[in-house]
Amino acid sequence: MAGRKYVLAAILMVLVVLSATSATLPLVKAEQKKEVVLYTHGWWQPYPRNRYNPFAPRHIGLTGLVKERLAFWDKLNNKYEPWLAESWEFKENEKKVIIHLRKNVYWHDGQKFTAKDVWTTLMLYKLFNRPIWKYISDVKVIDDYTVEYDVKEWSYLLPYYLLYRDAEIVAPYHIYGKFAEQVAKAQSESELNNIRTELIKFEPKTVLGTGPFKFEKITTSEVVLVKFDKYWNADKIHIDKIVLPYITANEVGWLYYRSGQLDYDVFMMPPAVYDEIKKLPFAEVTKVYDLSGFAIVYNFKNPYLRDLRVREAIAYVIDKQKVAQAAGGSAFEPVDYPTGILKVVEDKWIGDIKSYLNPYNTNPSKAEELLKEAGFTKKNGKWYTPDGKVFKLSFVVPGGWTDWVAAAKEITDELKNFGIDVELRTPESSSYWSEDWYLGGNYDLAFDFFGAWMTYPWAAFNRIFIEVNDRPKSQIQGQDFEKFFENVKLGGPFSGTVNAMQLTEKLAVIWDPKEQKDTAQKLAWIVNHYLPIFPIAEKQLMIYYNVQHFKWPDPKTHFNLWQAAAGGHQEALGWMIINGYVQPNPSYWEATSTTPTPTTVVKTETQVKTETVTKTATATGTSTSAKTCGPAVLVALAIIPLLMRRRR
Amino acid sequence: MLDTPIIEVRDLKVYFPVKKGIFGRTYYVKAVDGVSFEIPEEGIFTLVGESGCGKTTVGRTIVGVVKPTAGKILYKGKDTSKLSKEEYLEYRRNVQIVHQDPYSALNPTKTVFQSLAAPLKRWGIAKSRNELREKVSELLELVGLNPPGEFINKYPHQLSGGQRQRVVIARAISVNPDVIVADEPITMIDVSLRIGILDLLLKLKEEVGTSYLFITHDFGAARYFSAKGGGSIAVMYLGKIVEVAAAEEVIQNPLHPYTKALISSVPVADPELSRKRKPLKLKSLDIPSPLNPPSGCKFHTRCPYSTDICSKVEPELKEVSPGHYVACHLYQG
Amino acid sequence: MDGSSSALKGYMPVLKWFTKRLLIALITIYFAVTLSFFVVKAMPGDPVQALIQMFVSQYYMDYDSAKSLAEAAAPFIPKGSVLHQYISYLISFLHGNLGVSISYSTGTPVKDLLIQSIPWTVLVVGSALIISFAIGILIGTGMAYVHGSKIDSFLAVFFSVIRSIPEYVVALVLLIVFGFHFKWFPTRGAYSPNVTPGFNLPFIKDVLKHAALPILSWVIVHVSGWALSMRASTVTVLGEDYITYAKIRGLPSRRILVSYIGKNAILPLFTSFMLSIGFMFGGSVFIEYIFAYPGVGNLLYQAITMRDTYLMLGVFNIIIVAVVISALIADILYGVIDPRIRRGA
Amino acid sequence: MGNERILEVKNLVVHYLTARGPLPAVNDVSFSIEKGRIVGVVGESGSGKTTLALAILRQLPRLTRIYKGSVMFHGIDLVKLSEKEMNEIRWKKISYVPQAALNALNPTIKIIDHFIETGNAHGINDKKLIVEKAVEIMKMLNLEPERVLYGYPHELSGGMKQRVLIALSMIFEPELLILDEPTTALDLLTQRLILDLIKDLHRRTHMTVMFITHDIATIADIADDVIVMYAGKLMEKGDVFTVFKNPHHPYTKALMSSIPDLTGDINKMRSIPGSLPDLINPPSGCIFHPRCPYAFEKCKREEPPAVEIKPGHVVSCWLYSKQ
Amino acid sequence: MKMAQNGSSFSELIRNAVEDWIIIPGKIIARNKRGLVGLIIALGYLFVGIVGTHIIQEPQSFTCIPYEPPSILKWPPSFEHPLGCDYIGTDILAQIVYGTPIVLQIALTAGLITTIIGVLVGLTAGFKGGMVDTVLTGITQIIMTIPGLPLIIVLSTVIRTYQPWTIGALIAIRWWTGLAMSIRSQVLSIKQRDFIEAAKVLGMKTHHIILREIMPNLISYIAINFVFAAVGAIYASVGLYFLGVLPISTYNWGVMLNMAYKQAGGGASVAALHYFLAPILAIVLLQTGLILLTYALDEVFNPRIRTEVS
Repeated sequence: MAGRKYVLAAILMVLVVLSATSATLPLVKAEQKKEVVLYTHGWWQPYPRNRYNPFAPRHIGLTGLVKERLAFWDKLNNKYEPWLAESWEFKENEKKVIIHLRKNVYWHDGQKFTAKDVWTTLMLYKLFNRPIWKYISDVKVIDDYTVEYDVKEWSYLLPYYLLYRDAEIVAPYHIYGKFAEQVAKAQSESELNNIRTELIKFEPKTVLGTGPFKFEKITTSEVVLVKFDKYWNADKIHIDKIVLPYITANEVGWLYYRSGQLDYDVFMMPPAVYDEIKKLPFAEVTKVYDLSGFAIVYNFKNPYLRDLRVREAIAYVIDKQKVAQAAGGSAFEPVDYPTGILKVVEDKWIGDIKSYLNPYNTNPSKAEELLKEAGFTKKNGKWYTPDGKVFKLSFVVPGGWTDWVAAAKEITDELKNFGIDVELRTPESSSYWSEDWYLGGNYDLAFDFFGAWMTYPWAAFNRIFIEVNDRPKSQIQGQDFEKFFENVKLGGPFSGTVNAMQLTEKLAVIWDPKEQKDTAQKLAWIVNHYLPIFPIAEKQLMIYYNVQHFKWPDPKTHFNLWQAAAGGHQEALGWMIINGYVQPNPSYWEATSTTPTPTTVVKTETQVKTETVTKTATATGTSTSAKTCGPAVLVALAIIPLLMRRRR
Repeated sequence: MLDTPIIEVRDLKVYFPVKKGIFGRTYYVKAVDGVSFEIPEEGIFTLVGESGCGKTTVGRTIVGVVKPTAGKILYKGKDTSKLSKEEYLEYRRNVQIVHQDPYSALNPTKTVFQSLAAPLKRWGIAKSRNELREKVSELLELVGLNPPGEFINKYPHQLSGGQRQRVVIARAISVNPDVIVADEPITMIDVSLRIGILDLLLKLKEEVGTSYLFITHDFGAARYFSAKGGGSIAVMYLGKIVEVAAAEEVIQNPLHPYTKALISSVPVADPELSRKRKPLKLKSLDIPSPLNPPSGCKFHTRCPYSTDICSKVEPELKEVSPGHYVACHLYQG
Repeated sequence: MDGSSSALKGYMPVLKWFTKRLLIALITIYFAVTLSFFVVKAMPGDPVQALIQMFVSQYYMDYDSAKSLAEAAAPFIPKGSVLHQYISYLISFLHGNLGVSISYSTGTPVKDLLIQSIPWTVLVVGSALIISFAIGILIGTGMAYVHGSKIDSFLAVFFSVIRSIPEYVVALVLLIVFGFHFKWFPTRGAYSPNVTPGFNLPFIKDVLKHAALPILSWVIVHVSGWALSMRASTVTVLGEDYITYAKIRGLPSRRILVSYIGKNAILPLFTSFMLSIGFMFGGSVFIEYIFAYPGVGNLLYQAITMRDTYLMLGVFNIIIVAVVISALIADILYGVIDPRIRRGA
Repeated sequence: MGNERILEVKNLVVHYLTARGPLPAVNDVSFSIEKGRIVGVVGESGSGKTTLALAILRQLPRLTRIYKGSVMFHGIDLVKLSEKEMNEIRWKKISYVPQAALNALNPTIKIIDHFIETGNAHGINDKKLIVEKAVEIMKMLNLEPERVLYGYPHELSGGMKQRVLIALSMIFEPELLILDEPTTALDLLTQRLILDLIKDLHRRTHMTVMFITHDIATIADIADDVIVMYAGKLMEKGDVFTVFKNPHHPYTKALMSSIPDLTGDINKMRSIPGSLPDLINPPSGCIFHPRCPYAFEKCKREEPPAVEIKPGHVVSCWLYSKQ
Repeated sequence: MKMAQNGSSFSELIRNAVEDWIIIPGKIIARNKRGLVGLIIALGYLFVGIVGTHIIQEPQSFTCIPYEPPSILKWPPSFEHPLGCDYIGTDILAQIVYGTPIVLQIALTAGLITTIIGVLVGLTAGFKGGMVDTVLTGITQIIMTIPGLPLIIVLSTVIRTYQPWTIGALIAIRWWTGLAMSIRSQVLSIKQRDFIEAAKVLGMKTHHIILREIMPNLISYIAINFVFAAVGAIYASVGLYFLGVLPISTYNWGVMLNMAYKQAGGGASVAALHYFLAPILAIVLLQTGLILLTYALDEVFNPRIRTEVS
């Protein structure tokens, strides 16, 4: 009899509780804001095993905040600044590098940081054949704070690998020492294999590092870090806690931005969102170069695409400006000269040969000319190949990457309008970056990065001529791709023939700036003239930061700090924090801590700030009750007719 | 009659497998358990019995929608189980059925014309559309739906119960059958129209020469139909015929205790008479489960006259006076 | 019924029926598992390849060591012909071993991942199911009471339209409006960092808050279906003689509502309710994806995008088993609830 | 028999509200029932006899309204009573046995609960008392109380269900019992049993009974008075002996000769020509005139008044009107 | 066919067909307000799908100002871009229009295949009974236990399809089961009716019994389920495009939704809200129309209502 009543009561209660608690939530948070908390996103979900082992796939990284490298890499100037290392000596003659470590550094479990830990980490990197071991043959512990590297191959990239790329010290000896010793002693590949398997299965208790913040916990929605009190530079750090909510999608990041729930992040924003976020009184957005962009890759397996004229024609059809706009107007800039050299260093490397370079401004009539020259014919607005078939190309981009997909759609439309039949395919991204699609060369046109996150041009040319994700270009762009660039006839300001692959390798090892420039210019000219790929637009990183909560370094004067966020925004944040560039904004944090009741705090806060804040800010005392009632009233409204019905 | 009967049923048995509850175990219901009778050419044979006695199953077996478990059905002297395919089809066409429920017997989505034209087309009785219309109109007139034009394009829901039953009869006779199994044709019809339907069937017997197996639970209807058409009545109980005789003989002079009980229970539309009557009281009102029928005479559990022999030996159907057969130990001499 | 004469005799057929029903369930599971194995196996994309690419791009390894590492990290990826894989999969399935995930911290047993995710889905979808069922029944009964009226026909159309609005649309709108605009509810995940998981009030409150929007989305979409079926069922019951007769007997309307209309009208909905419970693990992909809720649906989405074959199979099989079991339970319970079946009509 | 009129129906009109307009299911019916008598109401399907019963109980289906008239029960007009007052009378004073019985019991609760809830609904909360009463009545009706009370409806045969319903209607020993086709759809022998039980019950309790049926022979068997209805109209009423010996109304006559019974002359039996009228567009004048062999001009034009040709014997037909 | 020799009967046949299939349904739908609204909406989409692409220019990027909101908020309104423009200045209305035939194709294919398989399996199982029934029911129930949406997601990656027809077929693969089971139970109940037995006794052939006796009683049910299957297919396909699981083809509401949400920021920015809402409204309106249409479909095949109208 009464069962129905109880069900009803239970539902009502659940809803009332839900709405009541939800309304009180912001108040509780406001109260806790006495400790300075910074929000930036993370992408880790807590799953049962191996999240803390730095050698396991999908482990929790947190470089720059929890873990540190030997040096900070100023990407803009290609300079290295001491971090875990205090100083270093590159001895070319002895083929040795000596690194002096910082003293007073502690692991988060309280153990002292020594050279042994560097050795351990590097031995384990050896186990996984990390690139640094292409350049060095051994690592030696000289004393507690000195490490010596025996260099195998002297290269301009040494500092990059030794101090930055493979210099993240993640494995303290007291935990990983046994593995490192095994590696040092190991004789055969099978032994190494066993160690690898063992190491991957190893489950440490927590994420361990030496950085300014200590890993506290991971929940289904967040990772929480707290300030490490024994950090050597702890006095300069004024942030007590960093919370990294789990966000994997841009669109969700924007929503966090809008509501002021993030303090620092780099989600790519389309113009509409960018404009809106910039208008927020508490938000600031600084754009830096991502040091990468996207390019069309021509597959040389396709007989028509082997013809330079066809590649050029396609380049002339594409409107780089529009494609960049489609990919995301505020985040992409069209390439001026498709050479592979990044814009930020364009003047430095190719400033004096620009007149010899082709910008490939959109020119359909030129494209038509080129195609006709190549034997193509146009009938009813459609192009036919010299052997009379419809000129049809497949265009493959990774499905989940909406900016690329949007750009690819625009390119497809442009090519279709021009009369080339292009079929756009969007396989799932994990499948795209595998031998099923791009890496297996299964496409006519595809997208790839160019620039490769380094201002020194070697990385870009390496990706163009040598390998992508350690797969040779012959696998990606056709068996005879290399043949095309073995004997390249130079033109413009240069003459003679060169081997593009050899030039690229040369660029890696030479230290002489003049020689570097000459080599890079030749390679840039080759790319620009022979179009192995066609770079279209460069990406820009939009760094969002909350100026209401924190004070940040001025982008005008400290551009290099912001530019460092390219390829590692958390690391840049860590660097800014330990150097005291990020300070809590007293007007925000002190106001909160001095006022007794949190409710009024939020109120005054919203009144002081602009009107936009009032609308979106956290709940005020008066609106709380109204919100509590909201859902309850809705439910009640739905039930009233029923109750009335029954009474009859 | 000297002619071979048009239908002869010999020792027919029909058992149905039945699942009891959801918990498995298959039992067999002996719906018809050894029934023999014949329908004379242009004659009437009536089966009377309470619900569940198996009378409908007999009818459905004769028209061929239920397969007999044992026994034979002879059509014009020929065993129907041994007919060639064409002969069997011919037999099926010649034996038609009129169902109890005129609401369920007509496809609600088809007009009267569509319902009647389909069998005519199937058997090539009428071919062109005009021919079909003519023939259908003829049929409707024959069953008393006048004028046919008023009914031909109507859907079943636009007709009254009596009119529907007439359409059903028209459909049954459309293929010129020899025999019609009339399975409770008036039970669902309004009281005031029932005799009309019976009269129509009798009229068809006269005019077209149809024979009937008339199945009913209503002694009044059985009497009316059989007596007017000169047929006999058989009373069924739990899958068996317990008494057969000419119509009036069964009504006026029932011999089997079961028949007696039934007939004495029928209400009479005469207040004085009905108040004087003393219905035969049975030992029990519960019909035994057909899954587990009593031994011996199936009626012995309820029969006020039962003796020891009744529970042991099953009485056979014997002629006790000319044309009057009873299956009861009381009359076995 | 003479079952009482011998207790054992009475239960034998039940036992027999149960065995038969169980056998059918097992056969169904077998075929469904087999079917999904081959479908998933037919998916393009080698899981080892996906792993290699991850190593190369995220950890800067060279291809060969990435390959050996991938193979080392994934010793569980069976080699050999598909048939061989199938058999070994079946055998380990029988042992309760669902294989190992390659996408989530490679090497984590799928079982562990499922054990982590299932409670969240049960919480969200389970309570949403119960809430929507309860509300749906209330609304449906109300509509049946006024069936034929303007309100009823309006509501009938309204609910059919609501029912056809895709759940991702509802979830998105709720997320944007209540999560970000009004900030009434948290938008992602299952609980906040400032609470300690366990049986304590702040944690429970926090979990409920996080579950609110996913539950609400589900309820909005599904309540209409229940309301409409309940309406139909109640209208049928309202036309039954026993309702009229109960009214004539002067039974109080509450009694008629509960034990006459309620009981008899809910019975036919019961089976589909049980089946919905079975399907709840597979039915929440969109909602869990949108709210980043760490349930089975999200796990499945991740598994598919990462080509995590065994994780996918694990989720599929959990759903299949859940569906079959809930159908089995529905059959048994139906027998218990409905006397007509319990006592063999 | 006493002359106290326990129920008086006056000019009762009940409408079904259909999409095509109101349908008078009961049209201007007046009669009275004397205490202790069995009154049989006979009519074909659609004659409005069940509607009449439900109207007396004020428990009409949806979209059905009492349009006009009164139902006086002990001098109180039931039509005007509030729902609460009506509930006092319903079941305690007037109870009802529904037609068919197949589906009148809740399939999901036990028989005993039907008794208990009915008792509870009318203020008797003593379970034991109700069960005792139920057992007593059931014994009177030849039912085994132990077996029946603790079973579910689907476990009972049709005859048993019908008897349970009668028992249920008797627990308050009502003054007036309305039986709506209690024997239809039952086997002949069960029909006979139910009729005998009702007679027996009547003899013992002297309650007043209104017996509704389509079978005129059953009326002859059980009733003291008879009311003949056709298409919502009262055609003829009177003492059962008088009416059956000497039916006056052409419809009554035709109805009697259309029943194939066991005693009558089969050659005199014939059906009534034509079919039932459409009640939304009824024929003008006497509603039976299209099927009446005696119909004359006036029948088509004017509705015949009810004429009492003998005390207690009323006929609505122009043949007997003095006008 | 046979009737050709008689000219008058042939024209009569045509007249009857027109009467049965156009005039009477038309009258019924016209009587039913909901149905009429539904039909108008459905026909509107059909018109847009068939004719729209010939009237409206193919969507072109950079033909209007990016993020231009719907003209209705502006004065004077812009007739050129009634629904505004997306993030690269493509007319949204044109995208909706060019997406319509694709969505309709998916819906139609899914509806047809679901209906055909469902009806075939259900009819066969219900009509034949016995072993055939056991086997078919068994298969259907096994397929039913496999979760629907996940199966479609996996299959779509297996088949890697870009054709709307194939996507429709893919969606139908799992969805026919429910229809098959309910058709089966309906056939079982129709089989019990006396007119089927009468047809058998009259010697009617099996195809006549199935097509002429059973089918007309199922047709409204089938028609309604066809619409529901179509509605479900729209929902599923758009959802899968939104999840990004189906390969992106040029114009499709799901792709629009995906792009609007992820690329243009429709969920986060007011400027792009119209782009986000346009496909949602297109879906919801079409679904509403189709659902309303089912109310009329039920009546179109009901002989009671047919006779009331004619």
